[in-house]
Amino acid sequence: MSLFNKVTDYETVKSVFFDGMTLLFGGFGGVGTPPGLIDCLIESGATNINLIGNDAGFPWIGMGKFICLERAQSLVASHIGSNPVAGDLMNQGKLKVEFSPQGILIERIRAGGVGLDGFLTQIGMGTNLAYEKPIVKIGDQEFLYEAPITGDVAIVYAKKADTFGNLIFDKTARNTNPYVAMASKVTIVEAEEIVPMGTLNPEEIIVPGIYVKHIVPSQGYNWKWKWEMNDKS
Amino acid sequence: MSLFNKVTDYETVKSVFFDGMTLLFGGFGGVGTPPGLIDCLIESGATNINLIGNDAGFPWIGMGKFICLERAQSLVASHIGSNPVAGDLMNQGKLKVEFSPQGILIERIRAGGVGLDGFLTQIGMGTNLAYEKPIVKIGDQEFLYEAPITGDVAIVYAKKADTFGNLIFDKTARNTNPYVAMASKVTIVEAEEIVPMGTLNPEEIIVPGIYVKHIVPSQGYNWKWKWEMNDKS
Amino acid sequence: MGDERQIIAQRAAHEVKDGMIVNLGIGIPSLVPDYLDSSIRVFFQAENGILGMGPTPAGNADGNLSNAAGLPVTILPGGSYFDSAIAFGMIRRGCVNVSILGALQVSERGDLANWIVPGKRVPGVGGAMELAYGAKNLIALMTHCEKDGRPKILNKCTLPITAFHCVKKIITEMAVFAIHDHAMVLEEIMPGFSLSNIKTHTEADFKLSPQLKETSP
Amino acid sequence: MGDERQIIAQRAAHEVKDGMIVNLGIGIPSLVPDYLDSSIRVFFQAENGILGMGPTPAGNADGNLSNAAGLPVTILPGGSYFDSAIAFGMIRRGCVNVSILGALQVSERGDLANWIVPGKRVPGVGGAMELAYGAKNLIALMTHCEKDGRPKILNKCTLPITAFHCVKKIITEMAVFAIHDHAMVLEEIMPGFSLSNIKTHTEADFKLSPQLKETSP
Repeated sequence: MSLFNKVTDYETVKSVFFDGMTLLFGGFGGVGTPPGLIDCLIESGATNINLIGNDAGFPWIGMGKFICLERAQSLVASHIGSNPVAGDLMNQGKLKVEFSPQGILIERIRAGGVGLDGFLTQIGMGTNLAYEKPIVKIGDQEFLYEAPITGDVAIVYAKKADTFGNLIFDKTARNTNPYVAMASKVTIVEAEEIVPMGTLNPEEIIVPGIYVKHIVPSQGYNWKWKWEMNDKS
Repeated sequence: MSLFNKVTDYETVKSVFFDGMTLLFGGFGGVGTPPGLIDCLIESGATNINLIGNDAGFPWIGMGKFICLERAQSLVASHIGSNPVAGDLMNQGKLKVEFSPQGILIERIRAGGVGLDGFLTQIGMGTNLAYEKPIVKIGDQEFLYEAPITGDVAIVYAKKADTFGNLIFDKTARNTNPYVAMASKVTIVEAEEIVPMGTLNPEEIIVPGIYVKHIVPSQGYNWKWKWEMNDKS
Repeated sequence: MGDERQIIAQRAAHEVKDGMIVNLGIGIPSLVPDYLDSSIRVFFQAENGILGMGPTPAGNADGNLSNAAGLPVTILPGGSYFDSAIAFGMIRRGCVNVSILGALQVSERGDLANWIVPGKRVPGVGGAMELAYGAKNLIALMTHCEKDGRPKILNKCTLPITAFHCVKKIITEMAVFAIHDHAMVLEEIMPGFSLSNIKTHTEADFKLSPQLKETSP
Repeated sequence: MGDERQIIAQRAAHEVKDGMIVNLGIGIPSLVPDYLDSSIRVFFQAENGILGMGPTPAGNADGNLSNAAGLPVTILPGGSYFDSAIAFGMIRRGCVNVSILGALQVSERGDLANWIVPGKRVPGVGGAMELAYGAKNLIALMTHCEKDGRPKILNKCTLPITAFHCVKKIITEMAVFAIHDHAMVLEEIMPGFSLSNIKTHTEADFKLSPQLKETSP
């Protein structure tokens, strides 16, 4: 493993996951969540995971597949409506869920990713989602303090990676991935295509490789989207 | 002027500038500062301007040209070392200068641009650059509060704009421009090239046109870079 | 029921004007584009990171091109992709001209409840708090009453609040209300209903607009 | 004087190891790449928004491709452009392995002063505070004394502080000091100088490294 070649295999990546880790995952409703790395996480056997990501996916899509195995102990997300299993686990006390406003959650991850110590906002003030968040008074105005989020491990889905880990994304599968990639000690990327350094146009790179530790090739996604199953649902 | 065609001329843009306005400007050492809009600002006659940008340029480059005219009343910047005139005006009490750590300044502009109410950091704590910034205690730790920055008007330099105002930049001339473009009531873009909507690849757009009010075509820069004048300096 | 939703969406479409940036929530709001006049050119924005969404693709949908609900969309010329942080930056900053959201309850002061029914449904808040905070004009769409007849337009919401004082307009199958300065005004009576119907099924206090267009049943 | 700067830069080049991400300040640090062994492959990062900077172009420099000092550079295969906020994100987050900065003064506890000489020079702080905060390894380069002979390595800085407890190593034309746990250790005596020379010209208290390599004059 050198600075300039981070390509590895799923077997190697499996050993990166550990019991009790905080895992950040990219994606929005399963779109942009790395399917191969979800399977790899499942196969790793790691348990008591603290998950942080936009949502709970669907029971068969994205992080939803893992959540259904009851090996996550907590989840910070903006919604879990598309995964009824997550709601059931929450109501049974098997999964601790913290809801965050969606745009605040991705800013908290970004704050962690860019090394800031959190930010102030009035969004969510006075609501149930203020939880125990500190209230900060600046001049005459009060704000909620939102703490930065960082993870032990992050999993990210990219369209292309070069061997240094420079990333570009595909359409709306970009979503939370760029900041998830920046905010963890170890970032693992599943890329649809892996190309030599110098192949990507430096103007188009969305995430510089500096943030990436491991790159694995994607074997495509192994789920059907909800809209593809409309006949049955 | 419609949502989908914001192209105009310098004469129209001139009337956007006004006495006492807060003006954000893109660029880093003059690179990426819009040369035509600087001249337009100069010709507008607007005075008592509050400037916010990375630096004071050089006396003949970037915002430096305007600063030398003594029509700015204040400047927030990370350094003014390349423009001795700015230092002289500061020492004579003719220009109020607030120094900000460079990365903190661009984050403050971003915070304004994305509608957050400021952020916390330990950078600068205990130094002269903490000024009167509020100290916020979260748990046992103390942080400086950095307020968001917004402007009345922003001037930005882009490589290409489509008529909606979607922007792409050129190499390191991108620098502070994307966030400067987001953080003002009225954002004016000087573009090297203006193209029809649908011409730019939606993956490569750095600033979506939603932030842009006016677009003018660039006539190129009218200064020599310092390194081009090395014989004389 | 399906009909009520279509009626609400059709009325909501009149709020969308040429040249606007529009964000649509899931549920009834997602039906609004079907009723837009073809002469109107707007840009739809979504929280996952797209501006300039086009209609649902006719076939061969792309799993990586979707709206915030995860449903396949297309992109118009001049549209762009960006990350979710920038998407919400636009929303908080007030770049969205009109945001049309589904609601569970709205209070007479414009408080919005639309994210959770404790003990029953735990969908989560998604981006509703930011939309409520940032949109220049927030329109709430909902059926006028619960299935059991209980009103949803209340003096005070009984469900957990998404955001306070944010709703500017409520559109139901029975009526259109505007909320100005924390006070509710009945602006329109929808076809087939009467003022007395509306009074019966609305808990919130409201005034009548001087321009009230009462449509006979 | 020019010679001293080259000697300092040459010694500093030994701190740059294969595979590192490196940020260089203006002044003496900008001379370091000239002394890197050709077998070493590193990526230089700059605050304006570039990773993977290559050497100064031979001719036809591009006004829009420069380092943080505004001087023309090139880009290596695998390099990338980004905005300044992301550039500083990398810096604060500790992605830069070594940051080599010029200094005006350094204290024995590792406090750095490098941004202003009040009443004389008002350059401003630039990105030095963030680099001092975020870099895993911060190396300060400077001539050992002022032109008038006053020491720059002090018990306590007299100039305004850039950041406290941040410098890990000081390299001058006379000596190399390491700073661990707020204490300064003399690690190397540079060719042509003696321990007694160094003691005379250094105000700060320091210990001698057990591995001290004393180079005879």
